[in-house]
Amino acid sequence: MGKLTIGSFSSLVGSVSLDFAVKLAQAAVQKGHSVDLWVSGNGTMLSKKGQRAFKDYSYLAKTCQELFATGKFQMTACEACAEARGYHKEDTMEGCKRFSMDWYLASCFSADRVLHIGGD
Amino acid sequence: MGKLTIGSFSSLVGSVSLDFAVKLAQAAVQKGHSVDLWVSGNGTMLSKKGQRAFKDYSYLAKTCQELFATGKFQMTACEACAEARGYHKEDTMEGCKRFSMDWYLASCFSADRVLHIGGD
Amino acid sequence: MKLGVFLSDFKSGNDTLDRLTAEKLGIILVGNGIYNATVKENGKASPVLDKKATFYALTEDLESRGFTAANLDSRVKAVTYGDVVDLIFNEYEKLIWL
Amino acid sequence: MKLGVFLSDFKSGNDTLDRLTAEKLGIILVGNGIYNATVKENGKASPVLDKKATFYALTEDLESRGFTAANLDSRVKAVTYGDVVDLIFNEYEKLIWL
Amino acid sequence: MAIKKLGFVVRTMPYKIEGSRLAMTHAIASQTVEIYLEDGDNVEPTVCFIGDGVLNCLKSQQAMKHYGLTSLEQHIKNSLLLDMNVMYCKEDLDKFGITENQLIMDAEDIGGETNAKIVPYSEIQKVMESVDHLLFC
Amino acid sequence: MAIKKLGFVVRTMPYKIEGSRLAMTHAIASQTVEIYLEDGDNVEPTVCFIGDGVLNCLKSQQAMKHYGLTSLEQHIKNSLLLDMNVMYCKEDLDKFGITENQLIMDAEDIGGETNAKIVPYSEIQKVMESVDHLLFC
Repeated sequence: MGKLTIGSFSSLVGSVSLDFAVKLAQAAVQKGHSVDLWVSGNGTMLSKKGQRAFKDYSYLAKTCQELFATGKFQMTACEACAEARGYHKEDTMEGCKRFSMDWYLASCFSADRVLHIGGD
Repeated sequence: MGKLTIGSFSSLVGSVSLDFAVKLAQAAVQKGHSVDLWVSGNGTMLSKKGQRAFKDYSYLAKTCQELFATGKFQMTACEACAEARGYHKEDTMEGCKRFSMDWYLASCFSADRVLHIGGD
Repeated sequence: MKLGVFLSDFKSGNDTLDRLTAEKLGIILVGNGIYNATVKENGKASPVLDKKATFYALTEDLESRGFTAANLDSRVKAVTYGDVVDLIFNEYEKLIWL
Repeated sequence: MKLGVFLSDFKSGNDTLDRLTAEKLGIILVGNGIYNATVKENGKASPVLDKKATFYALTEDLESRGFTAANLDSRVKAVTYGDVVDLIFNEYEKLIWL
Repeated sequence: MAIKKLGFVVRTMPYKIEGSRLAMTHAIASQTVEIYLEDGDNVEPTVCFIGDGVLNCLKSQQAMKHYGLTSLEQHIKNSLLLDMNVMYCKEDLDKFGITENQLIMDAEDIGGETNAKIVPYSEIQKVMESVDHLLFC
Repeated sequence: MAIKKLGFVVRTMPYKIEGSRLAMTHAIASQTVEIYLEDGDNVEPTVCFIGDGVLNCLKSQQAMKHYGLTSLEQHIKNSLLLDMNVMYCKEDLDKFGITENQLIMDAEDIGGETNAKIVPYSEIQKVMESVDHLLFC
């Protein structure tokens, strides 16, 4: 079993790239791997607590909660990116961490595979 | 003097399109025009209160506040888009309104010019 | 119609632009659109500039990207945000953002 | 190197892809990348498929966009998210997202 | 009393960015705009799909099944149910080899009576000339 | 004791999306990654600019003046100040007709001693082969 680190800079809704990251994480965890998900840039929106489920928008919070419960999944949001967008520590989804960008590099250090989703 | 309605679907930071919308609004107000700015989709991030100013991210909140003070500028965020992203009414920047998408169409109705920034 | 087109990208959006026709057409290069007026690929200027239109480029976006009005293709005129406001209200009736 | 490339777009990203070389190359079409395997422009399949590589397309993204595995170009194999996990860990060492 | 015509022109592919989705939801919002307007005033939206945007118009989109997301197909059907004017550019469909039977042409399954129209680009150009404001997405 | 090499490859234009900016800030964050690692372990980033990405590397970017935004120029200089390995693809510069005097080649004005390198694509291919992980932006 390996460790996959996924880094995403994409926006929460609208860009299905972030849906891809979460669904891939889910599939990897189901197969027994462990996954670190780093959300940076507009991707930090995924870490915002209190997102309402609408059928017209991606709603990934529930899947993230299920993944946290497995103990095989970590999600960390870029602290500066979140603050710039007006999300403070108390706005962070339960189970999600906040660190500076070096956390992502450390996660890459120990990862067997890194999938970096750089685009918007 | 005319009325310009600008609609933006773009993300807060990263996409300079939203910076463009705010700077254009500023220039129009300085020339005596009135401006309605509709932020929808990821653009609703502009309406979030408590954004911190970093040199590495667009910081448009201050300009928006100055524009509100002129009485010639309205900014309205899409209510559903904001809720989906976990911004609730109390998270909205002072001076900014929240309505459903029909508000934008009504603003277009009475506008002399409409600039709709549709891309990401 | 009198149509003002904001071109905010380089390389993309050209297929839409190609087909647009208007009695009076203005193309305002903003954001990464300014590369259409400042950079040549393999020695060739952007095909966008072959369109029958009046061309403008936003000075603020030129300078943010390391260019000045002196780098502009001769068919393109540098404008400020204030000038763009006047173009919007005085020269064009409908606006498109690409 | 053994390189797995996720192509998430249609028409863009091809210039980068063109130049990539690897002893073992896999191209996994995801998101709007699936149009490379399902749509022909002017009767011609996407030039992406001419690349010397093994091609996959994500079933979930195919179906979300109105296609099924039956619509795939014969060079492309439909895969699920679970299959993609196996490709990542068993077939390729480095990954790129375009 | 005035009617203002709004031309939504969708040129982007579905799902990757929100452009086409927001075009549809904003166009559909015209149903309730009267609360902001004087009696007799209204807006009239037309939605045209051109270029890569025609890829939004394919049938059998299963975005709800896979991503829990309303498909663009559902949005187009909803707009037809509301008798909105929906046009697909023929030249662009031809370019992609997309035929009418692959396209969302009606909303009969949800009780709609209006059909989408496949029109040459010249018709879309006429729409662009006739509307008061253009909203490219 | 191990060093893991990370290859950041920037292929997108500056400003419109955050890709190139986040590539630089993440690469620069390697300076502080040791707090998370065992003694002697570290990461070593290389940043390569290819395709449209070379447009990030032009001198005299005035994004701070006009938009209050740190320019990509400043980010590249900061990375040179930290002796990071920064490479520009020669073929792509040639394609755009960009010459060395238009490019950010050093960070002397802020005390840097390392220069950016203009290299053929084949050198960048070698970087891609030698690193442990690739991060395309």
